Amino acid sequence: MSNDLSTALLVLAVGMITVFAILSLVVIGGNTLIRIVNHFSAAEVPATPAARRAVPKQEAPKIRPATIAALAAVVETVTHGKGTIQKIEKF
Amino acid sequence: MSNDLSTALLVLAVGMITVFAILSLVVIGGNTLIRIVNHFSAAEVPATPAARRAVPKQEAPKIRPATIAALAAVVETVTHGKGTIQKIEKF
Amino acid sequence: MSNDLSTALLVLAVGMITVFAILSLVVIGGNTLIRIVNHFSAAEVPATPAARRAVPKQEAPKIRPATIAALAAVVETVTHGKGTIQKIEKF
Amino acid sequence: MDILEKIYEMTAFGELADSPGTLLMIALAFLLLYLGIKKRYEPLLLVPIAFGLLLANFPGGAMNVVPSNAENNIEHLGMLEIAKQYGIMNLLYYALIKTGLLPPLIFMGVGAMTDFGPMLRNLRLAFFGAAAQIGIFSVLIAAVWMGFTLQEAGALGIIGGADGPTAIYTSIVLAPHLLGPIAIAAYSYMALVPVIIPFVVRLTVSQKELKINMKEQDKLYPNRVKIRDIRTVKIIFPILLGTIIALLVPSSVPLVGMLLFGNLVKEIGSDTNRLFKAASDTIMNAATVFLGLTVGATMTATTFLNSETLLIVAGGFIAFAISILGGIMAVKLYNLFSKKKINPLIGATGLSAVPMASRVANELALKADPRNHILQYAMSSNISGVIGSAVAAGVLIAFLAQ
Amino acid sequence: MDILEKIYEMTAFGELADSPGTLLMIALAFLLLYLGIKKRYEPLLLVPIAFGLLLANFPGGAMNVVPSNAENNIEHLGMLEIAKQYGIMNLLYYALIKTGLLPPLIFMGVGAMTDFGPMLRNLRLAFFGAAAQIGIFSVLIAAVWMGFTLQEAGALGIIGGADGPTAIYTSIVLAPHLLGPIAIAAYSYMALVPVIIPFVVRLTVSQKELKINMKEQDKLYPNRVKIRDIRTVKIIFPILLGTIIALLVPSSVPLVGMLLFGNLVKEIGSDTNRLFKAASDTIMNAATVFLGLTVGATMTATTFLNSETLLIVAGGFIAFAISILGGIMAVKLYNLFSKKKINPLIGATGLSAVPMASRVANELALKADPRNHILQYAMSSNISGVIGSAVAAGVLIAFLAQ
Amino acid sequence: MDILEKIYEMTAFGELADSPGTLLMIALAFLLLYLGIKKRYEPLLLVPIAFGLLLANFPGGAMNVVPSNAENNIEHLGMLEIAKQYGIMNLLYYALIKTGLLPPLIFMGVGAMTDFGPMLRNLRLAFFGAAAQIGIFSVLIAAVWMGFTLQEAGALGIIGGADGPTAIYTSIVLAPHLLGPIAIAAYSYMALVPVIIPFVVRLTVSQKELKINMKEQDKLYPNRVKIRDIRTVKIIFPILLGTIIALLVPSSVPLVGMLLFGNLVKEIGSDTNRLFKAASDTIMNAATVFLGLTVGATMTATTFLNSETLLIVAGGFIAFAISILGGIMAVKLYNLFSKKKINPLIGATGLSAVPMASRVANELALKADPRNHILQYAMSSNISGVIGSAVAAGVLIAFLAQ
Ligand code: NA
Ligand code: NA
Ligand code: NA
Repeated sequence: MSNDLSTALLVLAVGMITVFAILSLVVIGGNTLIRIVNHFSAAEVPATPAARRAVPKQEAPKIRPATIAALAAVVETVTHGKGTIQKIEKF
Repeated sequence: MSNDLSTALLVLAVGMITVFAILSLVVIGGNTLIRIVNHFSAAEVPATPAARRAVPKQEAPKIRPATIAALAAVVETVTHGKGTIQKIEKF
Repeated sequence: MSNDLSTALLVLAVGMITVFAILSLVVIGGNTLIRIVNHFSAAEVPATPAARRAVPKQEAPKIRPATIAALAAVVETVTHGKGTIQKIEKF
Repeated sequence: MDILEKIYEMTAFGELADSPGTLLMIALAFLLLYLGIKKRYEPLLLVPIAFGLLLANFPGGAMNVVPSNAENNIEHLGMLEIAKQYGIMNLLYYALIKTGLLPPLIFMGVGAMTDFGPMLRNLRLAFFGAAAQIGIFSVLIAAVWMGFTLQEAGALGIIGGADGPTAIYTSIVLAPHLLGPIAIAAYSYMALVPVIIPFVVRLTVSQKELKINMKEQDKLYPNRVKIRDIRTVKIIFPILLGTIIALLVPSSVPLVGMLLFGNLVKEIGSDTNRLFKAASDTIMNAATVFLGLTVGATMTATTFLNSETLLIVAGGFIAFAISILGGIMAVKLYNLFSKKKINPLIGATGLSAVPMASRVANELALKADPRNHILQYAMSSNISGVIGSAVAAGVLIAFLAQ
Repeated sequence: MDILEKIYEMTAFGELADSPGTLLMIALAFLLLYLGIKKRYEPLLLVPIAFGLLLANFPGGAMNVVPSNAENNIEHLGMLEIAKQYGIMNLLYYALIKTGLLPPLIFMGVGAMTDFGPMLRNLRLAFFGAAAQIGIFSVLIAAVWMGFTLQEAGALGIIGGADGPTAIYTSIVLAPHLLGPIAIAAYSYMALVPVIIPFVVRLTVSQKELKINMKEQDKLYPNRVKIRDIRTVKIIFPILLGTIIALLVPSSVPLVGMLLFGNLVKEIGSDTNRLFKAASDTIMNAATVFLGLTVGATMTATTFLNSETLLIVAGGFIAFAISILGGIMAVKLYNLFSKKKINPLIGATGLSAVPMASRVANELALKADPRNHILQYAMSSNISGVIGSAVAAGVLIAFLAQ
Repeated sequence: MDILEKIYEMTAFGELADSPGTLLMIALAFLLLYLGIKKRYEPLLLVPIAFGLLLANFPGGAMNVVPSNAENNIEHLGMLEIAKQYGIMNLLYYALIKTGLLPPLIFMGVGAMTDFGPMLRNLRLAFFGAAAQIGIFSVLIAAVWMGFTLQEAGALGIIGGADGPTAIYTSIVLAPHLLGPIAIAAYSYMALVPVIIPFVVRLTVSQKELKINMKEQDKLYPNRVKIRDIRTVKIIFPILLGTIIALLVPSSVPLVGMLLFGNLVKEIGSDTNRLFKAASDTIMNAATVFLGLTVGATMTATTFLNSETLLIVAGGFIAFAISILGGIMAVKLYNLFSKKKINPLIGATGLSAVPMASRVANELALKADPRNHILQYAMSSNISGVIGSAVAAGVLIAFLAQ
């Protein structure tokens, strides 16, 4: 067997072991993370939802969720479910 | 006193004098600018407001939410629910 | 006549001939292209419109102009002429 | 007729007559444009690659990438010297591609557009993204056996990772002279995933297996862990993932690190929205334009028309097929030992080619049983396949880079 | 008063007293800002040019472009060395302008914002975009006759192409030391098109000719070919156009190729929308900022205040006028031999300066006859004028570049 | 176990064991991520800085910035050579940071997002932006006294300018080896403004002073000048401001000039909207990503874990506090001689840290008297504090740069 071929075989072994090892760690680590976060979020359940609502993603800080829900419902009704609200911005 | 310390003291003096000098000039220059522009704008008062409206800045902050709601309702009606308002700009 | 001047004259001749040649080819090539595409699109007339509708350009071409005109009129009314519709998207 | 002679000298006809292979390259450009525009094969990449290829092969336009060698010594010229002597396409190539800059920037954008949610909700399935890397290493061995150097073989194998930026980055590091055909093979086969996956599945998976219903399995054997605070998990996950990978395969950090940075600024939300826009839009789009044009411009008759290109095209297909096969076989093996069964299509999507592979797998499952929606499950191994390929690339680079 | 002395040394007053010409340059910057902001002359270019000019002429700010010469050898320094020794404005200039990178990138954006539709619907009229290039070559000859070198004369003549990026690109290649005045002349005269075109038209076109109604002519002598599938035609057209031009004038490929790539990704539509956004927005806008600032920064008292600048300003105007004249005369010549008449304004718009020239021509036609809308027709020769100028630039570069 | 040995060599564990300080750096990265994400301390900068720090400290990833020295001579390598030998993070660092390019580009974006309106409406208050620069120069003297070089001391002092890009630009010019800790200190203290300003105010300002109502003072002693045409004033003001500063402190032109260019294209409006978008969005966002990542990547155990870092952290806090104090004292002095009183909080906001400082000052005023809204007044000295810091940076560079 040539030298290059044996290197290639070594890389195959190392590569597959590494990929399996890392994805195993990702599965284990991810599950552990979920459990830990669950643990803390369970503790602060009454506090967080409001707090989180105050820091919504991407945009629109001060349009109340209720307003958005109402709007969405209206759009849904009027458009027979074919319209969506893409972006609401305050002026 | 070390040589570096005396340089530092010099820089302190020069720096604070310069900052005060520049901001004084900004105050004086800014006030002069405002007076000069006032002088010319007073002359052309009847002409400018309309003209200015024709070349507004970036985007319109002043479209009232009520107007937007009205618009949205109309859009839904007219488009049979297939259109949404993406962006409203003042001109 | 200096050497540079004769070069300049040569460039004039070459340049104008080339520009005319290329734009002639563009006219001829473009017309040929249109005929060829017409030939194929005539053949597949019944098939393509539906297919093409599935791949619309940039933004929704199928909001009828009449609808847009209606919308524009409404916007004009509601905003007292200060608003325009920038973009209407289908979903 | 002095003027006509001068005009003829100015035109490209003389040079075209001297190297008729160039006409073949131009025809290839037209073919790729057809595939990208009409057939809609990965148009975001194939269209600029094809246009770069077209520009590069008009003789006299000086828009082709000139490989650096001992004689011209381009790699050691300044950027301005490169631009003056070799034109803007070489400037872009040597500044953005040869430096290895664009693939990590594109990975940042990929990260900013990736949602780890489906993977986190079915974390166990992420494991099958590992098995689907076997095609990379199998083809590495086959290519070495056929006479490619180790570096060339690694670049060829990485096509089996079914991930464009990873393939390009690895090629730049290991075998830059093969960049063009490898990029084209990678993107073409990714576009052909709706053909390749059904082909392999038909050969190896039974109808009964295709009907394995993941939702029912979940009901029979429910997960014990539910995610209560998905936002926090999604923010911490890319940091955790980056740390794990960086510790084990540091050479994959330029790729994976940027991917996870892009993902992090997405998940943080409005506080880092400007960074998210830069990663997913501004930088990503500009990088895609320049990547496509310059990769296309690396392909001229002299660099492309040889037997290596044909072997790359063949090898790339084999790498894809083996990767899919590997994923499927890993699921079958798992099913032998577990009560809770997994649909083998979840293995096939370990290939990556996100999200096309998942959609194809979902359609195959629905064809076998119209109630069998597996999209969310397939996305888990699908996304983990991207990570798997990047890790595999890191291993290749760590062992083979010179 | 040691402190006051130190302060005085730090300020720019000493250097200003030494080179009073700098005050003239600052005054010129204010004038250009006035024209760009208040008179709205091409503000997208004139404002950054004027600001770059202003920054460059504050002594001590190190924001002026330093020409490379045998002594300072800037062209062969690394980018970091240029930044360290000459500041960020020189870094931007030598990395983006001197390399010739920005004009092709801006052309890509121009392409992404160009609609070939009006030209395709009146393809015959595109022919008149050729005649309007005569100003370029006439002024080339005149400038050589007045003592400019061939390269300088070519850069001067290209002002008559009435296309900013083309003029800048040609100047960079042929005569970079004239870049500033040529860019300013080109953009100023483009802004003055509403004055220059009526001026030439009044001298050469009769009221009767202005009343030639293109729509009526179309009804009298209808086109035989109607476009059935405009989308397909628009996608193939830039590829066809690129191929034709690349074969005949390869040296125009960096400009025309990028223009057509931008146009192609626009016409393909949603499939390449990310590329379109990069070309027409991200890259285009950033390129415009850097182009304007650096072109402005090339102009200092020593490089600008000389008789050459005055000759460029004069020559540029003559080039514009002759180009317009050439287009008009070509139409008149055509009308002598054809039953189907063409409005001579269609010739004038061959100048390019899209879409300003077409609007001006349309207004002139409406003034002569309120029902005579020629905008769509004018756009045909107008757009083909852009191609014509780019081709002319390619010829100049092919013959004159050293 | 040859394979396991090879795997171990590939991982980062060996190197980590050799330099345990790296673990401290990784912990610091996690802390900064926590502060940026959870505590929302300047997330736009702290998140990418923290991620760059994380990437840089995974051994073997080659994502850490390698300082240039006489041995490796990085500053004189070409960009491609830097990328090949030191990876993409060093490419980005040496191309974008070490050249001094990014801070002026970010200043252009800051200018495009700054509204000089509040300052113009209360122009007199702008004067107090000067007094709040005293912290910069006080800490300069203290740092020299403690043994820092003049250059290092200047870079340390500029933290007291409370302006990120100014601090980074000055550090790059004066003491690039301190860039990391200075950037972190600057952004951290800017994030801590809601703590630092109340702390200093409580020590020095009485309740009676906090209740000084600016609006009532304005009614008692009305301004004589009303602005009739704010748009014209806002367009001319940046040009005027630029001219004043450029004449007196040319070395601040790269920063201030770009700031004012950004502001100008914003104020012109729709005519230069493309330039505004480039300045405030495209260029700004991309620059922020690259600035954050590369600044973070300059910090490794060897460059960061030393006593200098601790002194910088302490000195930065003192500079902030003295600057705030200076502003307050200047107002108190003014109040001694003027009938029209000014709220000392207006002095405190001279610190800059726009607009956070103004908001904090407004809250403090409202706490003392619920009707006492001072936000618009505070913004005047707040914005002028930015200019003051940039001018101070210019003076430091003019006198101390080597
Ligand atoms: Na993969
Ligand atoms: Na033209
Ligand atoms: Na400040």
